Amino acid sequence: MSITFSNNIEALIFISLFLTIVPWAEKIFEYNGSAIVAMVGKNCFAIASDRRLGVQLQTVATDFQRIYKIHDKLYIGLAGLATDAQTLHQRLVFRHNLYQLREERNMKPETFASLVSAVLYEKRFGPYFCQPVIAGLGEKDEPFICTMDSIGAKELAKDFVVGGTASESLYGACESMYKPNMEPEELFETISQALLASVDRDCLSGWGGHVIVVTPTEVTERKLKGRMD
Amino acid sequence: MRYPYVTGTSVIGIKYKDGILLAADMGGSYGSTLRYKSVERIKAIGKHSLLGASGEISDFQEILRYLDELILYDNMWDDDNSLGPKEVHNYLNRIMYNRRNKFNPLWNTLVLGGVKNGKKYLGMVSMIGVHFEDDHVATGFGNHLARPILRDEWREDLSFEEAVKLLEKCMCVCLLRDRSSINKFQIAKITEEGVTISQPYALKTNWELSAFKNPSKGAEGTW
Amino acid sequence: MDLNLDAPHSMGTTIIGVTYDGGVVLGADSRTSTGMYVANRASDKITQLTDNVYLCRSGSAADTQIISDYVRYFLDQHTIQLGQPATVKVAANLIRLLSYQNKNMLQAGMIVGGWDKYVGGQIYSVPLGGTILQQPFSIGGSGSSYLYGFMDQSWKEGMSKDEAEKLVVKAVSLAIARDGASGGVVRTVTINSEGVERKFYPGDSLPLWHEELASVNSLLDLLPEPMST
Amino acid sequence: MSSIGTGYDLSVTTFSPDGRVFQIEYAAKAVDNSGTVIGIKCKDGIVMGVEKLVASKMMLAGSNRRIHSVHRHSGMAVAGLAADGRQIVARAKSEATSYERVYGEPIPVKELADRVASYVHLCTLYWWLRPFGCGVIIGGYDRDGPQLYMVEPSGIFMYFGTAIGKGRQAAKTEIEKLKLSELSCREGVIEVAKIIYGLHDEAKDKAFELEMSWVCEESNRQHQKVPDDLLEAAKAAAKAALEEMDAD
Amino acid sequence: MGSRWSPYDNNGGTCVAIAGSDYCVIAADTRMSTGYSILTRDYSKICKLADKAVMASSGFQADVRALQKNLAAKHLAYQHQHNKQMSCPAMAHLLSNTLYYKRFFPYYSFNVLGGLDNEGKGCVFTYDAVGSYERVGYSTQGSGSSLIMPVLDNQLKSPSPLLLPAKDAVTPLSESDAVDLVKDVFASATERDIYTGDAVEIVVINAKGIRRESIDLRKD
Amino acid sequence: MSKATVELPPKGGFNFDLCRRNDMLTKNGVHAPSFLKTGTTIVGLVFQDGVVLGADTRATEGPIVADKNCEKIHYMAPNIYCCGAGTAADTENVTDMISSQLLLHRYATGRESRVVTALTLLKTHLFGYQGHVSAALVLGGVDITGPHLHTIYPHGSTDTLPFATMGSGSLAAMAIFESKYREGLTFNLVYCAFVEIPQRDEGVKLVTEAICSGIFNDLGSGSNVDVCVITKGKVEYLRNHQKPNPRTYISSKGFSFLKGQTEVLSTKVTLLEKPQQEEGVDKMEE
Repeated sequence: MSITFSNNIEALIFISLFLTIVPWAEKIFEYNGSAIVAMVGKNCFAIASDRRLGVQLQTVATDFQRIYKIHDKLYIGLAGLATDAQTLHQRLVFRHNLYQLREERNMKPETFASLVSAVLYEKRFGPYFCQPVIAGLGEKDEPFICTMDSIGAKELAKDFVVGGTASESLYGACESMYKPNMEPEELFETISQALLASVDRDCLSGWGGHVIVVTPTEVTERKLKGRMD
Repeated sequence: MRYPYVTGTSVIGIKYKDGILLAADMGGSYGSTLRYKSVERIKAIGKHSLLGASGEISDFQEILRYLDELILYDNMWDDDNSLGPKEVHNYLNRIMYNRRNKFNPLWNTLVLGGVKNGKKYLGMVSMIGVHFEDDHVATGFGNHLARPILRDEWREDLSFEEAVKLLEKCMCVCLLRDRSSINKFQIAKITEEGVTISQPYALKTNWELSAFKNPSKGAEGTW
Repeated sequence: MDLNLDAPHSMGTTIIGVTYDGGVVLGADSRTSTGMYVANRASDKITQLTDNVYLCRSGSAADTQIISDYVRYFLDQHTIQLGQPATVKVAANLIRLLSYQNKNMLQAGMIVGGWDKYVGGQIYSVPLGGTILQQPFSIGGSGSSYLYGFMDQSWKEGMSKDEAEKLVVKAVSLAIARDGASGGVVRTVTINSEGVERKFYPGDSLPLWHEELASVNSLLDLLPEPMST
Repeated sequence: MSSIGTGYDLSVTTFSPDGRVFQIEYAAKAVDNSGTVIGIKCKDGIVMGVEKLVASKMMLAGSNRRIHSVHRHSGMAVAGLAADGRQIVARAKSEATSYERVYGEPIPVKELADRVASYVHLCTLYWWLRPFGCGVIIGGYDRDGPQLYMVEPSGIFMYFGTAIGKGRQAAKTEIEKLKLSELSCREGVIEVAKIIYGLHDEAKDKAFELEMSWVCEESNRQHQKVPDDLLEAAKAAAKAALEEMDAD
Repeated sequence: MGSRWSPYDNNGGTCVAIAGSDYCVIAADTRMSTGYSILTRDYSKICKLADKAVMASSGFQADVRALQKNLAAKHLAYQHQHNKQMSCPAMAHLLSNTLYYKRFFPYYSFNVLGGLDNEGKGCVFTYDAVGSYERVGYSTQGSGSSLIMPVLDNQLKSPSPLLLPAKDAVTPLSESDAVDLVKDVFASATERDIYTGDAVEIVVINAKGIRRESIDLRKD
Repeated sequence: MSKATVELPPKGGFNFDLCRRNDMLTKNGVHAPSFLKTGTTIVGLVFQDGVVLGADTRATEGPIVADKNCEKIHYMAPNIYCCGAGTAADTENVTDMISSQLLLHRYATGRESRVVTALTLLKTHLFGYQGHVSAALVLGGVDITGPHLHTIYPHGSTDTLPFATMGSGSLAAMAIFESKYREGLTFNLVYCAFVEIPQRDEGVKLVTEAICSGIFNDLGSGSNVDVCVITKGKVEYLRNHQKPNPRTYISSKGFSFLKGQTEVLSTKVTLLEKPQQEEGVDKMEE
């Protein structure tokens, strides 16, 4: 058997196309790399992220914070381009402060999600390259989680939400490992295992994890040990 | 890279109790012009097979010539054995795949149905050589419009009458919703007894909905 | 197979307008397609502008709908201002105005037809660039290329209403028979001093042309017993 | 024929002083020694029959075919070296299909026979080739009706009926007695069977198998084996005729 | 009309293989799709190459089939020459060479090869489209692979290939547990990957021979 | 950008600040992220005294199902609902925006919104963005003039139909409608004069079938069936009317993780009710 092309020019064009396209065309989310996941437990929730900040394949920080606190019972993780994430976070904090001044209360997670959505959709034709993952406890301490795409299409879920470059792996891992009504401790173990398993298969995120478990009474933050490559 | 010139649209094939039925319209489009209206796009291949084609008609005719030779050489053995649908399908698979390897594909999607030794066979090959067997297949628009109906309503033990009705239901939907289809069909049947290809005929279509007569009735300013 | 469902919704259309002794007859098919898919098989491409002026639309559905919306609005204002019905010429000129001034953003070929007490029945053709031409008859849309010869041969000065209507139906059905972008039903609108009359010719009642067959309920009705086993 | 070529019989490219090409004559000998092959043109088609000598009792019945289809409408019966015959058949098939590919219609039988003859002839023109040790009868049915040809290394002939092989002389005599213009193929089959059975000398010759094909209206102008029942009937009729003769 | 054509298509599908101490599980879903439409719900992506070597492949079906035929022909020649079935590691290498042979017009197929090695131990080989391969304890390929891989990592914990002395990559799981895991990961992948679904076909190779089973997956 | 007022809640409309930067990135070969799409089958049909809308509940991001049970039938007005296909953010926001405009219009006029009003608002909005706001909608409702059903394309064109489908599954759903929709559904006067319920049920059944056809034949559509029945003065939103796609297998053993299985570097616990904070930094808790 031999490779034969009826028309050599076509073959060459084709090969050159194949060779130039296949090495992954860089996507903006892959510039810094990230993995964020939030899960709902029984009257509690957990949100976790990796700790790597990279510039493409080079790691530049190993203790990067992707999860930001909005208030005691509301957190937002911002996956994607770190510069946009930080800018967006500042705007969100600003808007939340404004809300607190006006209303003298904290935002409900649902309200906050709508705010994030609106802020993102405002830039529909020139978006922040960010994917938010929001998790919080509502007024009656019922957990709320939600994620969005970079232009603010809300995706509400009752079990778990994921984001970042490792999102496919996280979907797979969470889909298998998640169980409803987990207690905080089990929730922590599950989310941690899912996170670690997933970032190990994503070369753009990793270096351990950062997990926050929030119950109505306490917030537990843990740093996880993971592979350092 | 090539473009198709004279093209035929969907072909639908189903198994039924006694064999295989294929249906196709007889249009040959030339761009958006309905240029030819008596193109036979279903042909018998040897004793046991039926071939239906959508896509470039000239390529289909070339394929028919290949097959004619294949069947001729097979017949010349005169050994009371002949190529069955499975063999013909395989031959087509190789031809289509071979031509895509040469960057010069035969611009067709083919449906092959047949019966041999009591075994029904229905398969499909695409322009680039993707092939499979199923209880019902459809090419082009048919894959989007007819197969949903077939997946709902097809049964192993369809009688001939039921099968024809089912095919006509599918063809009717394609006629209404596919720009390049025309109201002139042929249905071909193959069983252990042999091949029958029907005369060309046209189907009744429903336009009698009151909403069609005056769509914007009761709501001025709508379309 | 190129489905291309994302293609803009467009009307590959056959439209026609014919003057006769005493008025005009407008005609159109009813097919609207996106790519190769028939998105609407019973659309109405003859749009009312005023009581006595109608518009046949071809090209982008969105563009022609917006144009007719605006023109209808302008004409309504105009009618109120003048205290009498707008003339066909005014309507046609407004169509022309929008069509010409926005020619870079529009894909619209239209035929304006109507009756007024000053001139009687008139047909104006407003093709793609915004040219305006009064014509005794006019054809438009993708299906029209199949009709030039036929119309040149068949149109006669001073036809009766019946003759004109028959001619329109015949022409549109001829185009439907050859143009894949036209199809469905034939709609006609007849406008004269008496008023307006709409007619509807279902797809299966149109005359049969070369190589077309009369429709039946099923092949089974045609079959002599032998084919069924 | 002379068995002493005196040196002029070593090559097909050399004539003897008296104008003969011995190699071709020798090739004809190979044909003459094989089982008889008969072809007749009846009023509605062609019938061909072969007295296929069975080389071994271990041979599967029906194997080692000597009649081959060349195209839908024509066939070829081979006398002589079977292997050489297959070579010719293969060439004939490819000529027939290539004709159809180019011209879009089946090859006329005459053209087919001519092309086969050219090919056979070609092998008598070069010193590095050996003439085919076989003769073939080509029968076909085209728009000009049924036609019968015989191609030997020495030339091509058109016939109403002919025979080659061992019993050709006797066979030809028998064929001449037939009223071919009134005979139908169905009857022809029986006549051919009778002739072949009649020629066969059971005492002297090896066992044989009767192989027959036809192309006629009844076979839809397709060249094919004579249907089994007809073949059996023909065999029975031939045997009966033999017994009748023996009884006489 | 007449849009440009591509010599490749992606017909989707997911394959998984797990090697145990005396068995090997190879599984693949049976959906064949193109674009957003399903071509057939019942297409086996698993191909028996030799008595102890089974390959599951997803990607471009026409290439996959050509590859399978190519390997079958080579295996037949091998049998004629050596009068025995090819071993799984040998087949693994042959597959690698076959894929690399078409380096500049590759077979667009994503393969996992599973079977039993010469000691009767389960083995899994995983490939890229142009023939780079590795022997591993478990692997997954195809459209849902990125969803399944972390779960397998988590459950089967492969030892580092850099360890000295080298540790076995086979999983300690029992055969039934491995089959159960495969079913679960396919059900999970089907929830989230649109190209995976309809049914999963599971082939188990052990000393007794080859056993097949299948369970339904979501059909949407 | 120096003024703080810039950061005040916007007055509305889009903000194009980042366009130039993003354009630069794109020109340098960096690809912008894909958006959440609703691959979607959405349908609607008119029956005797109302409209039935239907939708699947799958949202996709490329080949991945991002949301298994999202809502695609959006509220427009008490008597009008709208199914959305296309980019999720666009359908969501367009319907929301128009919905609030309708609300203001109701406040201003004190009358029930008309479907044609919603239609016009939607089409002018979409036409203005020339297809860049990619929302394909099926709008249905019942107003003073009776039941209405429309489709709206991203470019701003609209249709009025007795039955309509949109989205990637529109062909599959249309196949069902074309083969099963009969006028009897809307016009069986003798029948419905006495019994109205079967009419409605027949409509719901047909819509459900069409959605299921999309779910099972189109990979962009999946999971559950949402249905919304709008009749004069009444709306029934049947969320998850059918759930034809349960998970087929759950491992009998499940995945359970023991406490302490994950290696933890440090733990910080903050009690919420009391202001006091407790800190405990464990070393390599195992």
